[in-house]
Formats: sequence, structure tokens, C-alpha cells
Amino acid sequence: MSQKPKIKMAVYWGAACGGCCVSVLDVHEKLLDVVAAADLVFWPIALDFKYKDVEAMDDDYIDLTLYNGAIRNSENEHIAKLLRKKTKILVAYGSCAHMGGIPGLGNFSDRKGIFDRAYQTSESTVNEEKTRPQTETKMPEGTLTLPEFYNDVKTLDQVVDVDYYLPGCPPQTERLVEVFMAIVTGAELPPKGSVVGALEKTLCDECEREKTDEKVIKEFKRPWEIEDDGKTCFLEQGVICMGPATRGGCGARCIKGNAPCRGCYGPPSTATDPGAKMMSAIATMIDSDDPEEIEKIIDQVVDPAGTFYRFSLPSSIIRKTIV
Amino acid sequence: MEEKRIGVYVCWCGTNIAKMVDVEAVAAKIAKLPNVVIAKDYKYMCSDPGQEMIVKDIKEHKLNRVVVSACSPRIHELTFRKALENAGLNQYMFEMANIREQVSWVHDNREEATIKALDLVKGAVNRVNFHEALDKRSVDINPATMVIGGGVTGLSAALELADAGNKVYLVEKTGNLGGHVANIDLTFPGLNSAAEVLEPLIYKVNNHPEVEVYLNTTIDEVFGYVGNFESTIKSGGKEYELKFGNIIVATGLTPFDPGKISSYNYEKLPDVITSLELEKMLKEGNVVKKDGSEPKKIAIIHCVGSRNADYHEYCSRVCCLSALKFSNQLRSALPETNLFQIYADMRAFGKGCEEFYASTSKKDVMFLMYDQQGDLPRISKAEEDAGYEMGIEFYEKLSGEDIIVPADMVVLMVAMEAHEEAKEVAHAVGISLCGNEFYIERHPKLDPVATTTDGVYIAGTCQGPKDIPDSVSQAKAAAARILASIARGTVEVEVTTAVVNEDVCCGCQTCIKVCPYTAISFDEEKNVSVVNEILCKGCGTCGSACPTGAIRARHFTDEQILSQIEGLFSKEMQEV
Amino acid sequence: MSTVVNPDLNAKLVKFGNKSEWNECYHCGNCTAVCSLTENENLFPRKVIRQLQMGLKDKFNSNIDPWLCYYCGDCSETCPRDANPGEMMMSARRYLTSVYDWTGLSGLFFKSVPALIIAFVLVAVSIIGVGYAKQFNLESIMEFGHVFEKMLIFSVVVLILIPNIFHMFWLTIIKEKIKAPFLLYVKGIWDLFLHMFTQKKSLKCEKNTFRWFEHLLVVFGYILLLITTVFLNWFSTENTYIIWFGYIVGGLVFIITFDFILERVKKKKELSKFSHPSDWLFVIWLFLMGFTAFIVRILIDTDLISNNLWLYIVHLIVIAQWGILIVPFGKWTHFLYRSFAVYFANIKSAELNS
Amino acid sequence: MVKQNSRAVIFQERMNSGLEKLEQFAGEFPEVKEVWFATDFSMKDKKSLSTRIKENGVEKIIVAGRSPGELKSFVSASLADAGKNPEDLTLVSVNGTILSDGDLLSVFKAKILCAVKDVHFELASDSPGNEVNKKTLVIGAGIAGIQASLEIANAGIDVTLIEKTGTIGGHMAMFDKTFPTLDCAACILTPKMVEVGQHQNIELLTYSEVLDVSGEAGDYTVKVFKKTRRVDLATCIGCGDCTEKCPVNVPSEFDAGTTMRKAIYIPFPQAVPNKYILDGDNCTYVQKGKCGVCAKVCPVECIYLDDKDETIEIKVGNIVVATGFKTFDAEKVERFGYGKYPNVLTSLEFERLLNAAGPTGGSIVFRSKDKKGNGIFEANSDSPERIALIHCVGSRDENYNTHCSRVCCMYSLKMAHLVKEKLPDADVSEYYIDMRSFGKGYEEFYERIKKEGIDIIRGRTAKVEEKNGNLVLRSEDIEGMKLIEKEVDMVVLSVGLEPGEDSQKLAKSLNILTDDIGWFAELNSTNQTVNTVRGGIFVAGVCQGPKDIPDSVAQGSAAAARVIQSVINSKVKKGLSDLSYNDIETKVNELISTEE
Amino acid sequence: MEFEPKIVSFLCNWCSYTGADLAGTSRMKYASNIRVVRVMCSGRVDPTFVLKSFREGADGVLICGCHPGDCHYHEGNYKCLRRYHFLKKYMAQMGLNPDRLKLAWISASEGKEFAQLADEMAETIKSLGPCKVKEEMEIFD
Repeated sequence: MSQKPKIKMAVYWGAACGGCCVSVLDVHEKLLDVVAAADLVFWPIALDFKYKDVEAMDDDYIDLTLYNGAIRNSENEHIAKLLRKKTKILVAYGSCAHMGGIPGLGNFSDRKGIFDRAYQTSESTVNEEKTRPQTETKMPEGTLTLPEFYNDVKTLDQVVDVDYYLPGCPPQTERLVEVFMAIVTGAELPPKGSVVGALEKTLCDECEREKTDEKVIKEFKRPWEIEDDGKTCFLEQGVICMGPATRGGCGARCIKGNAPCRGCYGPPSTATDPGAKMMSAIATMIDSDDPEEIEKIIDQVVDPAGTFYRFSLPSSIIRKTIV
Repeated sequence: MEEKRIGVYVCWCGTNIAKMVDVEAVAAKIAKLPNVVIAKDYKYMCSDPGQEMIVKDIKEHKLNRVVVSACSPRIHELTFRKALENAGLNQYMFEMANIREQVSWVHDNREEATIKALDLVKGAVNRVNFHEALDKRSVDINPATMVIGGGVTGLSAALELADAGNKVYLVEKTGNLGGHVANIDLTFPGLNSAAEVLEPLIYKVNNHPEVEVYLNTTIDEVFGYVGNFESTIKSGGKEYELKFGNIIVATGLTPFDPGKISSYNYEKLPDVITSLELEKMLKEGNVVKKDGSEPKKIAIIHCVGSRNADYHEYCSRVCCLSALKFSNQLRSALPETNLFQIYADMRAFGKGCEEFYASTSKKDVMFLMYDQQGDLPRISKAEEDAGYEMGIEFYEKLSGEDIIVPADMVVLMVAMEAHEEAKEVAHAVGISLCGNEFYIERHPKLDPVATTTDGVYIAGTCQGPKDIPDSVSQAKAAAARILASIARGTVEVEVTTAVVNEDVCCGCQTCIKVCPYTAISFDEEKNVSVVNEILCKGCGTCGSACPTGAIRARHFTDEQILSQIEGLFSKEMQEV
Repeated sequence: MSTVVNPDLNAKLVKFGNKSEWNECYHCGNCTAVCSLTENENLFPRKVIRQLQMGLKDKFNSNIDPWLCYYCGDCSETCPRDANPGEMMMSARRYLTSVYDWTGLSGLFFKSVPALIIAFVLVAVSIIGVGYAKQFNLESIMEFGHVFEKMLIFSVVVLILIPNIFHMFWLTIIKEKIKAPFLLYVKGIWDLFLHMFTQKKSLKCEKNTFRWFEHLLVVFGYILLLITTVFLNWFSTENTYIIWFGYIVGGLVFIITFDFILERVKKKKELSKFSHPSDWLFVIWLFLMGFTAFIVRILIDTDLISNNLWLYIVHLIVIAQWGILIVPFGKWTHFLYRSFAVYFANIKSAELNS
Repeated sequence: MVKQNSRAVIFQERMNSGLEKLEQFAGEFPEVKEVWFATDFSMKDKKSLSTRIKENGVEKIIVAGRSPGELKSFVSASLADAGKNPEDLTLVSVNGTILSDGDLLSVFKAKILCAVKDVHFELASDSPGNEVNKKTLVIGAGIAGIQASLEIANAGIDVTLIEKTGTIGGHMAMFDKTFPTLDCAACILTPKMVEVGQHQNIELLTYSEVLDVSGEAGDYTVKVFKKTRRVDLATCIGCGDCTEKCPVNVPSEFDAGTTMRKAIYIPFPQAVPNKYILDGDNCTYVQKGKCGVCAKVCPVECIYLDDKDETIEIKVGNIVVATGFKTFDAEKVERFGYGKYPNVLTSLEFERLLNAAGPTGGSIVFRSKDKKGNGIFEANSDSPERIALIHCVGSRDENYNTHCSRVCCMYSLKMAHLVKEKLPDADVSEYYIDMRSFGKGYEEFYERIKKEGIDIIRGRTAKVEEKNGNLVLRSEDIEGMKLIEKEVDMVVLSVGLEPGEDSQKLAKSLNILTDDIGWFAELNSTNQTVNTVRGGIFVAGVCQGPKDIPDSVAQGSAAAARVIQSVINSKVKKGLSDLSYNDIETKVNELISTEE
Repeated sequence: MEFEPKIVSFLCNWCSYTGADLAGTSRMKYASNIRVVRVMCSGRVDPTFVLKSFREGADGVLICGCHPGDCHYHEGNYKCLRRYHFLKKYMAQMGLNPDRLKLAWISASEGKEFAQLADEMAETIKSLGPCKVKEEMEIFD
């Protein structure tokens, strides 16, 4: 292994919580293997690199970039484009880069709405001058710049060409290692655009809860409203679980923790829009033929868009709220 | 991946389409779409030369997909699919755009209609890109047939089939065979005994080695598909598992309840009776009033419950002639009695019927015309000394007079309604009803006995009001279809069923409850759902319910429909 | 007010010659439309058939439409049901004649052939009786004949015809509540006589020209014969002009009536297909009248009359039967009713249109 | 159970024309006590019969006669009055329409036998039948014949379909739209025609006629006259070069004479077979030996001008007769002026005029004259503004045809609608007697048409005359109580249906019966509407009586059912005329013994 | 120019498509804004199709199925009904006027009703104005 030339690797953190970077660190002692096989040429959270170092690199200099986070502002976009240029294999790492993730929920509002809320209307804010972040601020010392806060949140592949997707919020570390090792060992790589590090089948396949065909819902329940025996399928208990429309590969961790799946691994290849698919499936389960009763039952789902598109709003068909 | 080569054909349908849609422009623009190799317009695509043109082009231009933009696919999809097959192309590599029923016939702005037609064709072309070859499967036909309904239609159909040596299960809801004809005394226009027709039929059916009769039996549910149906029926406390290849539905009619028409005072005035009640009296040779005396004046009112939007808009087809028949019989039974026919249009259309009308009119019957859509006649009790029991007051159209018809007995020619259980039977066997609860045929002209469900045929009055000869004709026509399929031995079944992609199915089992035909079951071993393609009728509901997208509704896949939607809006050539 | 329909009127009509085949009528309206004489105010024959079928007796009795029909036969020829509306109209006229006749004899004679025969025989016997009383003296019989004719004409007109016309007037105008100004009646008189003598209206039926001409000749022949015999005393006159004139008109009457009889025998034309006894009587007696008068005058001129007195008695019998039975109660009345019907109809429509 | 000596036979009247023997025959049964005649009783007095019933201890009555049903209610009332079961009564119809010749007497005797023995005649005359030749002949390729052929062929049975004209399709192919759905006739028919043309089990003999039929049920030999087309079906490519060059113009039959065709022609563009025909009767070469230009220009040399007609023989087991109808000749009703006034049209002509594939491409125009004075229709002529449609022309009229033609009301409504569609401002009026919209969806269609601004007037038009260059029609508006004298530009006569010209001849050669009008007689008007008196010969469609398309189709299929059944059984049932009295007597005894 | 909306209409093969054909055979005229997509059953209509239609530029979506109880496949139309209500709620949340989506029952005999529905739908959408989804998504991309 050591005979082989080390690959060059970058990790970047866009609009995300940082969990993904942490998940890289979660490889623990295996990090040593990684380091043995790869040179980390750019990883702002762990090592001190400057953008201009990257700019200075030749094109395709980097062998592998794990980009996590969505595209929220001009900086995210700039770096994404820059890394794309310098990288052979660009991996959208984690739900945010993959589908928009939690930051993607920002698409329920727009820049103005977010700024108003963050800098004005939130209960703890006092901002009588109505100050807002500006991309340029002229100071005596010169001009200060901030990245531009975009109106919408985008996924990585809506900005640049992506080679692989490694889903999860965060991705299972084991999966990362598998993928990484595959690249390092020069194993045959899946076709471009594939989702790696996840199963083709959805979560139910991994889920150990008992499933029957008795999926009829008379009343939607929140997880705390049920007395969970840890064995029965959540859907059969009236709890919305995104499992059926979400790729497996995570090891059904949430389920094992007696929490329903929220869909961070994203849809299988056969479902274009996981939210719509799940909405369809759940609606089908409603046990009523009476329009009024149906509406009543549906009203128990307070936030369908947020529920079904928790991780995937910017990658869904209707990517944002229409104003 | 094979190269997609699409041929598009735009039909003029004479002037039907061409008048409202610029078919030449549509063809010219479509020709520029990606993958479209050839786009033509022609006067009648469905005609022999039209079909030959497609066959020729498929061979010459190596087309592997065809779009025809013409009338409704309900009319000609099969025609063109056959043409494709003749050219050696899989028949599912075809899509139709309906620019007649849903464009040229419903719009009156040529420009808008052309834009719409263009959109629809674009949709079809986009869709056909994703079509895949599906192979027809044929299944063996179970030569047994279930006939539902033991009236004259059901009996005739059963015998026609059984006489050819095929098993027939005849299921009758009541305790007797014969249906409504059993209550009829004479038939028109020949004044022959109805029993002479019915009794031999019943005799033959009861003594036929191939016919099993189940009385007092109803059908709850029928499973399966053409050639291989099965059902469990309960008869006489026992359950029978029946397997059969075809079904003839002949559930018949129910008479209209004249109590709904208040001005007739049915059941309030003692001697206002229905045609059925008179039929019974004639059979018993005893036409009398409720008080036992002989009526001196009898009036017969036509169109009771028919030809009036408040009750039924349709014509019940047999009442005019039945009423004339009654006149003849009453003249024979009560020679001195005054007879009145209160009618709307005399519909003596059958063979020998107009002549029967003429001969009846010689028998001292007074014909009076009323407006069956306007103020209906009012029947009221006459004054004590009037010399008659009831007066029927209405406007007489042929004389322009308001008149009162004196009557001791009034006979109401009640309309035919679809049987009250038609709906349940329709559900059990999977056929549809038209607006007035009669069964809908596959094609009102060319396929009056077939339904949209293969292997299920309708005959007799359950399809619409009919007299005995027409019902029997239909029974035999339905039997002909079945005999032909039995003679062939196999039947091709639809392959546009749902299919599970086992690589994707996660075993959540959402789909299982969705299927109304219990065609989906769960394979514990593989942890996937499995579609029984023979039971599946291809509705595609499971495909929409499947959260993973593992179920594909063949020929109506997500991909196909989504691309069709894209096609509808594709920016190319929006303007005409 | 609604009228109660009456299925029995039908049976009544049958006795007036209607074979009841009109009940086959299915009301296509062909007869009315094919008729050249029908007008919007007087729709026939279908409406008349309808009234009969439904037994709307009052309406029917007040209906003058049957008189406006001149029986060209188009309706019967083209009737799709062979309901024979033309003949039905004829029967309707007979029936109406009996309705107008206050004595009721008209109805009796139309309906009952025996009654008719008895009446004819009675008249003949009476005349023979008179002859016997006069001891079969030619001159006194001829004188009696002459006076008798005048008396007969006067009494029939005064006692039967005028009251019946008034009855008709009452039924068709008064009862129908037609209130026409007097002037209209005066204005219409010319038309009345015009139609009475010419039957001008029947010319509207295209096929009728020849028949109209024949009929016109008979009418004039008959009237002139009447005048010549009754007022100019043809049998006794010496005036050569009158004698020749009498020959001409007498001949005219019997020749044309002979043709009428032939036609009825041949049954070729629609109107001659069916003949009621009253039709036969009418044409035959008209013929006999002309014929016997003609022969009697020849006998007078050849001085053979005294040996053939019986012939004059026959002539007188014919005249008497004609005058007593046919004129007041038989088919002769159409001469009056038709023309009055036209007269009344004109007044009616003038009133309705004003 | 047959009780001795307890029944009476009542004859409607004294029998005659060779049937007198029946009276004696009926009296000879031990079961029969009395033979009476209806004329002996007063119909107005029930007692006149009921006392005789009581006096003679009669338990059951058999009524025989031309139309015994007319007596039925009187007799059952009398039975009831006498305290007997009113349903112990059998009607035996003894009338000539069952069999016109042959052994009439034996059939009637057999009927009386059955009635006396309490056996249903239908059961007694049911025979197992003869061996059947599987091949089937269908005569007439209109919609009924096409339907029957397809049904039979789809069961895997070989069918020979004979059509008199050069193409299959019949009258339906000439129509524009069909009521009440208004889908175009071509759209629903041509695919069926294509299917017939391509079906491997159907042999199509167009331009052919049946000359003679011999043999018996299950084994018929049919002589077929094959008129020569003079064009080779196999090689003709349907290019039309020949037609272009042909100098002869004759009225086109397919277009009901509304336009001209050449002597070498194709009936219509969608014809099956889609090949040309040389009409020898009108071809200059055939008639005079000159011309022959078509053969010269034919690129594939498929025209054989000297071809001769031939007669072939085929053997079949079953025959389905579906020869259809001809329309009433409107010239017979002189007062409508058809043939005299150019713009009085028959409905069939008008149908072609409305047809998008017709001579005018679907535009309604006045009749014009071509160079030779033929009255034809040309697309660019003026359109009429006032059109009247007259129902029941030649139907329901004792001067012409007594029967109702069943389809005219509906097709007239359809035409009125189509006129409104094509000429929205046109004044369209219709004159009818009774509106007979009886079928599924028909009444609804009528209601719809009523709302389209068409004058639908109850009242038969009496005459059409020309006044000042206008057509004037005269009708009574019965419901409006007025006379109508209406000026119109065009009059369409809704002509009725009549039996085809050769139907009598065909009936003779098939040895089957026709009714008074000439329609083929069915065995039993109630439930044997496709059977004839001869086994293995079935009738379908309008040749049995006027019918609309769905009813014709249903009957075509019903006839097919009979054929398929016999082929599956390898046995064809005998017809009534194939059975003798003894056959039936044997069967009666058999039935009685199984009862016991 | 007046705003001419485009409306995608999903019709079930058995009732509604036949009903729409009937409108044609009866020559009833209606607004030309409807673009029909035939499905076997209204139960086949996946929310994805509806969202996709808006995404591609539809201003309204009309789903038609058999009347309750009349579904050719027994109860596919009920499945559709449930999805329809869910979709409406989702649409409201996404700033799409739920009136842009309509579910109606059209039987095979209701040609007239279909024509009326088409007209009504066109009117409704016209009053709502153009749907901005496509525009917004184009800006987004």
C-alpha cells in the first residue's frame, strides 16, 4: 500500500452544521490509515489552508474532494466551483450537499424573510437601526466584503457537476471509509452520479421492526404520543416514518433508537421526489373515504412540507415556496 | 441502447379533424422533434391504406416507435397496435394522441385547437420515447361460463353455450327461472304465448347435462381474468367454488314504481294498476276491478316513467307495443269495453309491429296523444253519478282540446329500469354503468354485448330496454363471442399490469392493502411484494402508493407519464 | 273546461255510411295538407276525424268544415292508412244534415233503409191514391200535379228548410258565440247565392274542373227544369220556346245524372267508390225526374199521353218522393247547407280576423 | 298428465285451402272430446263458451287458427268462468308464413299433436341433426355479414364471404356519421373491413352472386356466379392510372348517383379489397371492342380486358344470409317531386353529400349538371339555406310499404344535426308522424337535437311543388294546429328500407321463406330470429327486417353463434322443413316417456 | 394578449376519459386550455405527476375520476381523494394556491359536465393568474 502514491484529498464545509466534518474525524484510529493513503491538501476545519493555496493548484490536482453542506451564499458557490476545477472526484458528502439538507428548509422563505426574522423580528433581537449584513461595507480602512447571502439554498449538484453522492446526516463513517478505500485501492468505481455508501433498497429492508400489511391510519401521532413496544412498524402505529422512501445504509440507527426515520439518506433511484412519494404512500394509508374526515386526519400533520421534505426540499420538484 | 426512431401520423379524419386543426402544420412541426424520423398527415389513418402506410414506413424507415394522432384511443388504439404488429413491431411501441374527441370536436377556434393538438402530440411523442416492448401472453380458456340471471336472456345464452358442449353455471337471484317473461301472457306482435317460448327454454336448461342452475344465489365477488375466473357462491346453505372462463351478465330489469308520479294516484285509487298487474289478470282470464266487477272503460297510459327528464329520459322501447297487445287482448276478453290508449309517440318499429298497430286501430280503440314531458295526466275519482270511476284529465295534442277520459280502470305502462342490484353485480365482475344504471357496452354500435372487461359480456335489458327478440339476439351474440374464444382455446391477456422491482422493494407492504384484487402478496423469504400478473387488472394505484417507486405500472410508468407532461410543455414550437 | 271524450259517437256515425275505417287514422296530417280547400281557420279533414274519434259531439255539431269539402278524393287517395277521410267527410255531412233537421226524419232515413223504403212506398201509394180519387183523369191529375208541386215547394221551404237553416245557424254561429255585425251578413249574401248555384269553391280542387262543370249543368238544368215545369207549366204550355227549352234542360239533367250513375257503378274515382243509399237515391231520382219529364213531354207532343197516363203518374210519384223525402231530408239539402256553410264560414273568419 | 277425452280444439274459423283435413285430424285424438269453431260462439258473451266447457267437461282448450292469440283472452276468461284453470290453453298458429309450400299440413298436424299431448312444439321439433361441413358461407358483406364472418372466422372456422358489389362494407360504408353517438361510420367500419380483408380464415368473393343452392343442412352445394373484375386482384397496386385515362363516365353507385365514376373504378378510397374493377356493362372496349386505354396505361399490366365471368361451386355446412336492403324508390311518390325537381334528394344521396369523403367533401350544395346533363353535386356550388327533411317516405304507408323502416327517424335527426353543424344559419325543418327514438341513447339524442334550433314538426308533408323557382312544401303542423306552406331550397326524403331486389330469387334458391313484404322469414319472431325453416341456413341484419346498426351487429353475432355451435358439435340441427310428421311424432313419444 | 392558462388534466380511462370523449361526440364546446393525460385510474395519479405539471408550466391541474362507488377498480378514486387532500395542504404550504388543483368526479355519461368543468376550471385559473412555479424554478436554476 505504501508503495502506491498517496492520493490528494480535500474536505470542505459549505452551508452545513459541521457535523459532516466531524463525521470524518469519527473514523477514529482509521484516520491513520487514511492519512497513510492520502494527503489532506485542503480541510479548513482541521488544518490551516488558504483559498489561494487551492487557487494555486493545477486543475485536477486533487484526487478526491468531500464537499459537505449546501450552497447558501456566494462563498459556498465560489469554493464549490473552485474545488470542482481542481478535483478529479467531487463527492457531495452528506445530506446538505446531496439534497439541501436542513439548511435547505431555508427555501420555505427567502433572503428577505430570513433577514427580517434573524435581524429584526425574532423575539430576542433589538435592532432599531434595522441593520442588515451587506456584501460590501466601506470603512476608512477600505472595503469590507461579506459573501452574498443567496435568496435560495441549492444543492451542490445544482451549482457544479458532482461525481458521487454520499448521503446521510451525517453519513455513516464506515461508509466513508469504504468509499475512500475503494478509491485508494483503485477498485472499479460505480458510474458517475451514483449514490455511494448507501443501499439501493430503502430503510425498511434494514429495519428490524415487524412489518405487516396493516398500514391503515385513522389518526396521525407524534412519536411521544405512542407507547412504543420497539417492535411494531412506526407507520402501523400512526407515526410518520420516512423509512420506506429513504435509502438504507445508515443501519437504521434512528429506528434502533426508537425514533422514526426522517429521511436523511434521500430517495432510492426509482423515486424522483421522495416527499411526494411518501405523501402519496401515507395518504393512501388513511382509513377514510369521507372528504371531511380525510381532511381532519390530514390536519393532524401540522407541517407536511417540512415533514416530507425535511432533508430534500431544494432537490425536490418544487424547490422552494412560491411567493 | 437502441436508437429511437419515431414515426408520427396525423389523421384528418375526413374533415372531422382537418376542419379545426391544421393537421399539415402539426405534422410539419412534429417532424422536427428529436427522434422523430417521419411525420405525415393522411385523410383516414384507420383505413386500409392508412394502416398500410404505417406498416410500410416501419419497414422502410426502420421505425421502432409510432405515434398516431387521430381519434380517441378508445376507438382505434387496438387497430393501430395491430398494424404495428403486422409490421413486426411490438404493439406497445405505440401511442395515440386524441385530437378529435378532445380537440377538433370540442373547440371552435382553429388556432387554439391546433396549438392544443400540437401539445398533445408532443406529449405523445415524448412519452413514446419511454415505451417498452411488452409481450402479449395468452392463457388457456376455461370452457365453462357463468351466466348471471335466469331470465329469457340468461336462459338463451346458457343453452347456446351448453348445446355446444360447454359447462354453464346459471346463477339466478330468485327462486325461479324465467324472469319477467314468466309474468307475460302473450308476446307482440304475433300474440303468441310467452310460455311457449319460455317453458321449453326452462325445460331444456333444467334437463341439460351441461347446465348447473343455482337458484336463490347472488354473486359477491369474482376473481380472476378472462379465461380463468373464479368465484365462491352460496346456494342453499352450501358454498360452491366455481371456476369459469367467461361471464355473461343478464341481470335484467326492474319495473318503474309509478307511485313516484303523484298525479297518477297509484295505490291511492284502487283501479289504477301497472302493466304487470294487468298482465297477471289477463293470464288468469279475469280482468276485473278491485270490487270484482267488470270494467266498462279501460284507459292505458304510456310512457309512465319514460321519456321524461324527471323520471327517465330514455324510451323503454317495449311499452307501446305491449299496450297495443293489451288492447287486442282486452278486446278479446271484454268485447264491449271502451278502450283508450293515452300515448306520446307510437313506437311500433319492429318487424310486423306497424301492421299490428294498424290492425289494433281497427278494433275500436280510442288513441289519444298526451305530452309526456309537460303536465302529465291527472287521474282523479269521478263524481258519483258520472257513470265511470275515474277521470283522466289532460291536454290532447292531436285535437288541441283539454279533455277528460272516463275510465273504470287505468293501466300504467311502467318504464324499464336497470335492476336495482346492477351496481353490485357490476362491482363483482368489474364492469361499468352508464348514467342511468344500465351497463355500458364496449362500443354502442360494433360491440353491443362486450364490456371493457375482457371475458365479461352483457346481454338483454341490463344493457338497456329491449324486447324479447332483441334480448335473445344479444344473448346469442354474447354466446357467439364466448364460443369463438372457446374454439380458439386460448385468449391473449393484457400485459399492462403492475410489476415489482425486487431490487428496490423494501418490503414495507404498503401496496398490499391498496390492491382491490388481492393481486399483491408478500414474499417473506425475499422480503418483497409480488404482483400476481394474472389477477392484476392494471389500474396502477399501487404504483402511486409505493413509496420507493419499486412498483411499475407497465405502460403507465412514472417515467412515461412524467415525460408526457414534459412533452406537453416542451418549448419547441409553441407558436403555430 | 275539459270535455269528456265519448267513444260512442263513433258507433253512431257508422250508421251514416261511415265504415269506421277512419279509426285507423294515425294523424299524420297528410289529408289536411293535401287538401286544396282547407285553410288555417278551417282545418279539415283531420280535425274533423279527430272530433269524431274522440266523440266531441258538441264541437262536431257546430263544425261547418264538412260542408267546405267538395270530395275531390285526394285525401283518401294519398291516405297512408286507407282511413278514407273523404268518405268520412261525406258521412259527416249526412250526420250533420240529420243534426240540423228538427223533424228527425233525416236521421231516420239516412240510418234506416227500411224506413226509407216504407216512406217511398207510402208516397207512391198516396199519389196512386190521388190518381184513383181523380179517376185517372189525365187533366185533373195534371192539374193536381201542378198545384201539388207549388204547394210542396212552399211547404218544404217554410216548414223544413228554413227552420233547419236557422238551426244550422244557431249551432254554428250563435252557439259558437260568433257576434258578427249585421253588415257582414248583408255583404255575404251575394257569395251565398254565387256558391249555391255555382259551387265556385270546388274549383280550387284542381282535378275538379270537369266535374264542377257537370255539376253546374245539373244544378242549372235542375233549377230551370223546376222553373219550366212548375212556373212555366211546361206540360201544358203551347209556347214552342218553352217546350224546346224544357227538352233541353230535362235532357241535360238526365244525361248528366246518367253519367253520375255510371261513375258510381264503375267506382273508378275516389268519390264514387263508396255509395250510400242516399247517394244512389239522389242521382237516380234526379235522373228519373229529368227522364220521366222528358218522356212525358214527348208523349204529350206525340199525343200518346192519354194512353200512357201511368207514365205521368210515375213522373208525379218521382216528383213527390223527391219533393217530400229527398229535398227536405235527403241529399238535396247539401245544396243549401254547403252554400250556407260557405256563407257562415266567411262571416266567421271575417269576424275572427277583425 | 294427459287426461283422456277432456280437451277441446277450437278452430278460429273453418279451415280451407287444403287444410280442411286438420279439423278431422284434431278430432281423431282420443284426448280430444270436442272440435269447435270460434264462429259458433258469441265473443261478446263469455257464457257462450263457458257453458259448453262445463257441459262437456272440457279441461283444456287448444286454439288453432291464423292468429289464435286474438281469441286467447276470450278463451281463458271463459275457462276461468267455467271454473277451470285459465292457463290450460295452448295456441297453435296455423298460418302460411311458417311454410309456404312443401308439406304444410304435416307441420300443422305436428303442432296440433304437440298441443294435444302437452308437449312443446319447440322441444318436439328439436333434432340432433346432420353432420356438418365446417366451412361456412356468408352472403352479403354489409355490417351484419362482416360481423358474422368475423365472429365465425375468429372461432377458427373457414368462411367464404360473398358480396355482390366490388367492395365490402354495404350501406354503412356510405354513411357519414352514425346516430346517436355521431362517430363517423368509416371510423368504426373500416377497421372491421380491414380485418375481414386480412383474416386468414375468410375467403372474400366480391363481385359475386349466389345462383343456386342444393343439398341439405350441413352439406350444401352453392353455385356462385363470379363476375369478372377484369383486374387481377393479386397484382393491382391500386395506383389509379387506369381511372385517370378512362373516357367513360357513369353515375357512381357508391355515391348514390351524386357524382360520376369511370368504367374502371374503385368504389371508394377505403374499399376492401382496395383494387380496381372494370365495369363491363359500361366499358367501351367490352361493349364495342374499342378503346382499351386502361390496359395500356396500367403500369403492372393487371387489366385483362377479355376476361370472362365464371361460375364456381363451393361446398359449405352452414349459410348465413345477410343481404341487407335497398332503399325505397322515391320517384314512386310523385307528389314529392323526386326526379322532377333537382333539389329534392333522397336521404341516401344526402348522406353522401354530408360525408366528408363524399363528392363534395362534406359540403351541402345544390345539384348541378355536368356536361352531359347528369345531375351531380360539386364541391364549389352554392349551399342551400333552407332544408326540409320529410320522414316516412315509402314507409308506414299502405300505398307503398306498410312497415316502419325503424331507422329513418333517427337518421333524419342525425342529418338535421349535421346540417346545423355545417350550415349553422340554415333553416332546418323536419316533418314526422311519430318520433321513434327508441334505442339506447336515442331519446336523449332527440332531446338534444330539439334544442339545436331545428323545427321538428309533427305532421307528414303532403306535397312538394315548385313555385317561382322555390320548392314549397305543404304540411299540417298538428301540434301547432295550423297549415304550413313553407318555401325551402332543398328537400330530403327519408326513404324507407325495402327487401333487396334479388331477395325473392335468393329465397327460392335457398328454399327459405319471405314474409308478405319480402323480408326473410325467421323461424319464430320471439326467440328464433336468426333461424329459418331450413337447418343450417340463418338470416341476419336488415334482410330479415329493418334494423339499425347495433341490432344488425347483434343479429350477425347471434347467427354466428349458431354456426359456431354447430361446428363445435359437428352437428347442425335440422330445420322445420327438414322434418317429417313422423320425426316429430317419434320425438313427442320420446318426451312423454321420459316425463313418465 | 389575454392570459390563456394551461391546465393539465389527468383522466381515468373508464369514466372520465370516456366522459370527455362523450363531450366530443356530442360536439360540446369548451375552453381549449385542457391538456389531457390519460391514466387507467385516478388512483394512478401520483402527487409527483401533479407537482411535475406545475413545475413544467401548468397553471392548473384537474384530476377526474369515476364517481365514488363507481370506480372501475373498486376504490382507486378514494385513494386519489386522499392524496388530493394531502396535496392541497402541501401546495398551500408551498405558496401554491390550492385552487389550482381540482379533483372532480366525471362519469362516462357526463360529457356535458366535463365540458362545464373544463370551462369552470379555465375561468378559475384565469382569475388566479399565471402560476409562477416554472418561472421561479427557472430563476432558481
